Amino acid sequence: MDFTFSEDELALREAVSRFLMVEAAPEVLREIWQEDTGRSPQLRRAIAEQGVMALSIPEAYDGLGMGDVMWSLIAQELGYYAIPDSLIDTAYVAAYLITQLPDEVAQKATWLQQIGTGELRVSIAHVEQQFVADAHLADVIFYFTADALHVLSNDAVSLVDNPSIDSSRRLFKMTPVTPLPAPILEGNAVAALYAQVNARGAIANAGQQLGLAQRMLDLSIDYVNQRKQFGKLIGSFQALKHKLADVVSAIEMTKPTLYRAAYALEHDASRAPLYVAQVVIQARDAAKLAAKHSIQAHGAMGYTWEVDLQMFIKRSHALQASWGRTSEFEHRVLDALLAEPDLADPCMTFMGLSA
Amino acid sequence: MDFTFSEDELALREAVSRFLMVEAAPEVLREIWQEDTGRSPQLRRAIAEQGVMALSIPEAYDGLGMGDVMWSLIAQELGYYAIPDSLIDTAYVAAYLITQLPDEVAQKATWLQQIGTGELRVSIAHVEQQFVADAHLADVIFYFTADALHVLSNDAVSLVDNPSIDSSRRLFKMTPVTPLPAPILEGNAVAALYAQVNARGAIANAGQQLGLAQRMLDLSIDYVNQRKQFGKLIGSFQALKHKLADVVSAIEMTKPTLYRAAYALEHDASRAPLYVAQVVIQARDAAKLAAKHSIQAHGAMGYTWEVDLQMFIKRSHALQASWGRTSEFEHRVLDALLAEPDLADPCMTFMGLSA
Amino acid sequence: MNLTFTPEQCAFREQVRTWLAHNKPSKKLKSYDTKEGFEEHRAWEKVLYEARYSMVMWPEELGGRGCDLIEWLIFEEEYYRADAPMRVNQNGQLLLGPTLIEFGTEAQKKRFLPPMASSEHMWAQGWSEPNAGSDMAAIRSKAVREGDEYIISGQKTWSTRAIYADWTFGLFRTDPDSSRHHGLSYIVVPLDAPGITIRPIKALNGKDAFAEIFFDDVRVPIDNRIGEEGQGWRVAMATAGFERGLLLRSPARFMQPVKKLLELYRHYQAQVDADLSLRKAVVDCWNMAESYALSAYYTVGRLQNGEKIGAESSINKIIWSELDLKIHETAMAILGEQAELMGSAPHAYADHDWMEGFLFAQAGPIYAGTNEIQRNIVAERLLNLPR
Amino acid sequence: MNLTFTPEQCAFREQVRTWLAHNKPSKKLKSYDTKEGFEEHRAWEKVLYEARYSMVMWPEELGGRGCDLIEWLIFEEEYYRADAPMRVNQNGQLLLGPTLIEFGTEAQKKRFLPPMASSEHMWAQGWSEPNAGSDMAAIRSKAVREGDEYIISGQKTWSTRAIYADWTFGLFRTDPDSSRHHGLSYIVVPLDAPGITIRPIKALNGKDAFAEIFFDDVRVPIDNRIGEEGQGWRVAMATAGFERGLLLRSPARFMQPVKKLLELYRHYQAQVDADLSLRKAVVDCWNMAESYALSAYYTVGRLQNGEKIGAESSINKIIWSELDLKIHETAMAILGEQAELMGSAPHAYADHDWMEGFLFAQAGPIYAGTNEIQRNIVAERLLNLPR
Repeated sequence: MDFTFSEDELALREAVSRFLMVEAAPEVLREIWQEDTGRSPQLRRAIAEQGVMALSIPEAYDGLGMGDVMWSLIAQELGYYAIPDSLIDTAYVAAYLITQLPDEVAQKATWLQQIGTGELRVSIAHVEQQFVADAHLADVIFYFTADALHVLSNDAVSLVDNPSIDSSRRLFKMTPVTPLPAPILEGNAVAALYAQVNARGAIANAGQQLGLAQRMLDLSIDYVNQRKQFGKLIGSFQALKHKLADVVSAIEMTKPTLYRAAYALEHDASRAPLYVAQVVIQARDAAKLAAKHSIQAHGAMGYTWEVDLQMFIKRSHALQASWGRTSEFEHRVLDALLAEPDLADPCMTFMGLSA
Repeated sequence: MDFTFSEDELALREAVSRFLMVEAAPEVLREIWQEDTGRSPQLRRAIAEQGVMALSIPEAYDGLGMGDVMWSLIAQELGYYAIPDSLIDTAYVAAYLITQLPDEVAQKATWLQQIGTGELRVSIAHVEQQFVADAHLADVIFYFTADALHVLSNDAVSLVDNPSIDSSRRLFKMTPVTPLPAPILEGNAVAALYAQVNARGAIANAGQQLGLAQRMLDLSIDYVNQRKQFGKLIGSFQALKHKLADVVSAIEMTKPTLYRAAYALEHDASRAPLYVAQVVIQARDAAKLAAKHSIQAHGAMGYTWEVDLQMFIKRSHALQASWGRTSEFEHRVLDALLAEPDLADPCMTFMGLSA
Repeated sequence: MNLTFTPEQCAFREQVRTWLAHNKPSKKLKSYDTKEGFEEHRAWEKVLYEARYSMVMWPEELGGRGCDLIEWLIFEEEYYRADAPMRVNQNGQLLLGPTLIEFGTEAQKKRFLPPMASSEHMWAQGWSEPNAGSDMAAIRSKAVREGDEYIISGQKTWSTRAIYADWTFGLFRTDPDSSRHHGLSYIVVPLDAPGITIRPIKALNGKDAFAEIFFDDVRVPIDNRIGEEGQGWRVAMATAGFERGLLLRSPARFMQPVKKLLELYRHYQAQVDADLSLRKAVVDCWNMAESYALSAYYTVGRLQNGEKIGAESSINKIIWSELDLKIHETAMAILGEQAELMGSAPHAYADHDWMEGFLFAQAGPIYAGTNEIQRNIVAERLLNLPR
Repeated sequence: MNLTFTPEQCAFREQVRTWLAHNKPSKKLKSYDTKEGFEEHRAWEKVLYEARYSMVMWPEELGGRGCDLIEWLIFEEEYYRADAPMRVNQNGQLLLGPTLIEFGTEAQKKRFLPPMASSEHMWAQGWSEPNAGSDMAAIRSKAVREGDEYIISGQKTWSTRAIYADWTFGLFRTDPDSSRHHGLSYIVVPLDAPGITIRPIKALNGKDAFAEIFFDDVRVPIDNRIGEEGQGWRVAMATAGFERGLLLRSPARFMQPVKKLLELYRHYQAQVDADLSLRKAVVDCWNMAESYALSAYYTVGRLQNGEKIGAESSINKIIWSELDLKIHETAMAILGEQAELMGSAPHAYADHDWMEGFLFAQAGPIYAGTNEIQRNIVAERLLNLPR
C-alpha cells in the first residue's frame, strides 16, 4: 500500500505546470478566446515540444509510456490553465484507443507516432453524442456506433458549428457522409472498447474540473486578500471564509478519489468504471461549488468579462456534461450499490484493484 | 383580494398564545415529558375551557364554527408550545370528519358536542398507516380501510406501545379485533372522505412544524444573544447570523403558502390537496433547517436534555412523517405539474380557489 | 381573508392581457445591453407609456394609472406571461422614481418623472464606487457647492447600461469633512454634461452591460439635488428596502421561467425522470416561486393594514436571487450537452434562451446588495442579533 | 503508487478478523452512557488489551503492537465491520495517549499508558469550561503551585462520561497573571481526589453522557503535569490537530453505517426508489464515505513521505461530522413513520438502532471544536485568509 506519487511523476507534473504558467498565462488565454479559431497553433506546438502529447504513447513508438495515473495529475494542470484545446482527446483518450486497436490496423504505428510529435489531431465521436469538439481541425475522427468503429476524415462529415459559452471551445453537430467507410472494428469488441475510451474521457473531465476548481479558488483567495470593504479585507469576513473553506474541502476530498479511479483504470480493475463515475460526480460538484463561491467572493467583478475568473467558470460549465451526463454516472454508482451489497464494507476500499 | 386575517382571527390566536405561554410553559412540558402517561388531564381540560376544542364544531352544536383558515394559525401555536397531546386529531381533524358524516349516523351530534366540551378523545387510523397516536386513550377510533369506515372503541383493538423519541407522544401499532363492526360508511365515499381528512391532518402537521421552527429560532436568538465567546456575543458571528437568517427566511416564505392551502381547503377548491402537499414539503424542510441550525447555535448545550430546545427538536422530528411521507406529497406536486402544464403560469396563483 | 380577485381586478387583468396580445413586439427584441437593442427597448417603453402601462402605480398626471399594489402584481403577471420585453429603464423607474415621488419637489417630479415613464430619459444608477460596493457608505465622489451649482468629481462604477443612458443618479459627498453615512447628497446628473467620461465594462455575456462613470468637475445646478443637502443617505435608504425587495423583482418575473422550466421538463421528460435529483429540483423551483408570489400578495395585505415593511425585503432579495439561480441551474442540468451552447447556436434548445438567463442569474446574489449583506440585515434588524 | 496491500498487511487483516470473530461479545453491550454499560465496555477493553488489540499503534512495551498507520486503518476497518463495541476510553486513548507519548516523562508513560490501554483507568477529558467552549483559551480553572503540589480550583464541563470515569486531563491556569493561551499547564487529576464534585449532564438521549467537574482545592502532585509548566497550550495543540482529524474518527466508523444504510435501502427499496431525492442521498453518502476513506490513506502516504499535516485535519472534522449527519438523516427519511421510534420500540427497524446514531450525529458538528471554528481554521491556516 503506497498511495503516493513517485518523485518522477511529481517532477513531470511540476514541469508541465511551470511551462503552462508561462505559456498559457491568462493574457495568452484571453487572446486566444478572442480569436476566431479559438486555437493557438504555437501553444499546441510548444505543448508537444514539452512532450505532453507523447505522454501516453508507448515507448516503442517514441513516447513516454505513461498511464492513467500520470494523466490524473496532468489533466488537473490542463484544467488549472484552462488549455483552450481538446488536446486531451488526442494525447490521452485517442492514444489509449489506438493502442487497443488490433495490430492489423495499418495506420496504428503512424498514428501513435504522429500523436507523440503533435502532428496528428484526433476527435472522438459516438453516435449517441450530440456534439464533437474540434471536429473541424481533426485529421482523424474515430466514430463509434453501437457495434462498429469507423475512421473518418473531416471531409467525410458534415459539420454545423455550435458556439459554446466557452469561446475557446469549438463544438460541432456532426453528420457522417454516407455510406460510411468499412469499420476498423466490429461486434461486441466495439462497445467494450468504447466503455474504456469513455472512462478515459470521463476521468480526464473530472481531473480538469478539479484543476479548474483549484484555479477558481486561487483567484478568489487572491481577490479577497486585497479587496477591502468596511475597512477590512473581505477575506476576513466569516461568510466568505466559510465558503472558500468548503471549496478547498471539496477539492481535497475529491483528489484521492480521482487517483484511485486512475489507478483502477491503469490496472484494468473491473470496478474502474464505478470509480470513474464516482469521481466524475464529485469533481463536477466541486467545480460547481468553486464557481458559485468564487463569483460571490469576487462580487460584481465576478460578473465581468475583464476578470480572469470568467474564463475558468465558463470552461468548467462547458465541461459539465462532456463525456456523459452526471445522471448516467449516478446511475452507474446506484446500480453497483444495489448489485454488490458489500461495496460499502469498510474493508473494500482497495479490494480488487488489479485486473 | 384580501390576503389578511381578520382582527377576530388574530385576537383569537393571540388569546390562545397567551394562554399556552403560561399553561404550557417549558417547565410544565418537561414535567409532562417525565410522566409515564405523557399527558396532563389538567392541561387538556384547561385547553378545552379555553374553547380550543370547540373551534371547529359547528355553531349548531355549541361550537365556534371556525374553519381551516383559523386552524392554520392555531396549529402554529400548538406547535410553538409543543402541546403534548394529539388534540389536533380530535379538535380539528375528527371534528371535520364527523361533520362530513351522513346525518343518519346516530352519534354525530353527541360526538360533536363532546368534542367541543373536551369530553371526547378521538384517534384516526388508516389501514395503511403503521402507528396510531393516543389510541390507548381514545374514546372513539375512526378506522379507515380502502372502502369502509369503521368506528372502534379502544377495547376492540389490540395495541402495542412503540415509544417515540418525543417522550410526550404515545404511538401504537394497532390491530383491530376481527370481525370488525359494521362500517358507518362504505364505497367510494370513503376514499374521498379520507382524502379530505388526510389533507386536514397534513396541513395541521405543516402548521405545527412552522410553529416549532419559530420556537427553535426564538430559543436560538435568546441563546446567541447572551452567550459570549472570544469576548463577543456569539450572535455577532456572521456564520451564526446567516444560519438564523436562513431559518427566518424559510419560515416567513412558508407562512403564506400555509394560508393559501388552508383557504383552499376551507373553500373546497379542487387544487387544495396540491397546495397542502406544497406546504407540507416546505414546512417540514423549514423545521429541519431550524432544528439543525438551532442545535449549532446552542453549541454543546443543544445536545443536552437540560435545555428546552431538545423538546421542540424531538417533537418536530417525531412529526416529520406523520400523515404521510414527504415523498408522497412531492409526487402529488410533481404529478400536478405534469398534468397541468399551466400551473406555473404567473396568473395562476389564486386561480380556482373556490369550489 | 378573501383570495379571489374582485371583478374590477379581473377586468384590469383582462384589459392588460388583451392590450399586450395586440401590442407587444411580434419578435424578440435584441439584447438591451447593445446599442441597437437598447433603442428597440426604448421604443417599446414609449409604446407602453402611451398606453399608460409604463408605470401603472404612478398617478395619472405623471403618466401612470394610480394602480394599487394588487393591480401592479396583476400587471406584472400579465406582462411576464406575455413574454413581453425586459424593462430597460427599470433602474430609473423603480429606484429613482419612488424616491422622487417621496422626496422630490413638485418641479422635480414634473421635470423628471414623465420622461422617465416614457423612457425619453433613460437612467443609469450611480451607487457603487470602486471602493464602495457592499460598503456603500464608503463613497468618496464629491459634489462641491459653488453658488447655484455643484461641481462633481470622482468615479462611479457598475452603472448598468450607462454608455447608452441619458442620466445618472447617486450619492455624492457634499460635506468634505464628513465620513460614512453623513454629509452625502442625492444628486442627478445628465450623462452628456461636460467633464463626464464613460468607460464600458463587459459583463459575463460579453456585452457592455455596465460602465464606469468618471466625473471631472462636472457642473450641475443645485436643483438636481433630491431632498436636503447632507440627507442623501436617508433619502436613498427610505425607499431602498421596499423597492429592492418587492418592486424591483415581481414574482411573475420568476414564475414565468418556472413555467418554461416545466416545458423543458416535459420536452426532456425521459432524461429528467431518469435523473436521481432533477425532479426534486423542478418541484422545489415551483414551490419557491409560488412562495415568493404568495409572499408578495401577503406582504401587500400587511401594507394595506398599515404595517411597515423593513428588513423583510432583504429576505425577498435572498429568495428571488437564489431562486433564479436554482431555476437556471436546474435547466442547465436538464439540457445536458446543450447546456454550454450560446442561445444563438443552431442546435441550442429552441424555445428559450436559457444561457442568457443563466449568466444573468449569476449576478443576482451580488447586485442590489450582496446576499451576505442581506443576511446580515435580516439577522441584525429582523432578529435583533448583535452587530 | 501501489494500492494493493502487502502480504503482511493482508495477514494482519486476516488475523484481526479471525480474532474478532472469535472474541467479540456475542450480544450488543448496554449503552456506555450508563453505569452498567460503561463497566461492560470496560471489560471488553480488557479483553482487547490482553490480546494487544487495544492500542495497536502503541509500542509493545506499552501494551500495543507498534503498528503503522496503514495497519491501524486495517484494524479499524475490521473492528467496525465486525460491529464490535464502541471504544469507551477513546478520549484518554486517542487524545491524552499520544500527548503522553510525545511529552510525558518515562515515568509518566509507564504509570499512565498501560492502565489506559487496558482501561483499568478510564479517562474523561476536561477541556471545556462554562465560558471556554469554542474559545478554549478563555480557560479560568486554576492550579496554584504549593511545594510539590498543585492546588486546583475551578470548573470543567462537557466531560464525557466523567461520572463513571477514574481520571481527567485538561488545561489549568498555573500563572495567575496570564491570559489567553499563556500560563496554562496540562495536568491530569484522579476523579476520586478530595475536593472533586461531579454533576452529570443528560444528553439528548436522556443518558448521563457528560458531566461538569467542580474542583475545590484539589491537591495533585506536580508529577501529574504533562510537559513544562506554562506550556500547556503548546502541549495540547501539538497533538490536537492530527488526532482529532484522523485518529479520533477512522473512516471505517462511517463506512459501516453506510453499509447499513444500503441494507436499509434494499429493505425499503420500493419507498426509496419512489422518492424524488433519496437515491441521490444514498449515492452521496457512499461517495462521501469513500472519499473520507481514500483521503485517510492518501494522508498516510503523505505522512510517510515526511509531510506534516496541520489544518487539513480540520477538513476531516468537517467532513466526518457532516457525513455522519447525512447518513443518519437519510436513514430517517427512509424510515418514514418508524423514524421517530426509540430503538427499543417493538416495531422499530430491527437490524440497527438508527435513533441512537441519529441523536449522536447531532453533536458531531459541535464537539472536538465546532465546525464554525474548523472552517475558520481551514480558511486562515490553509488558505491564509486574514483573521
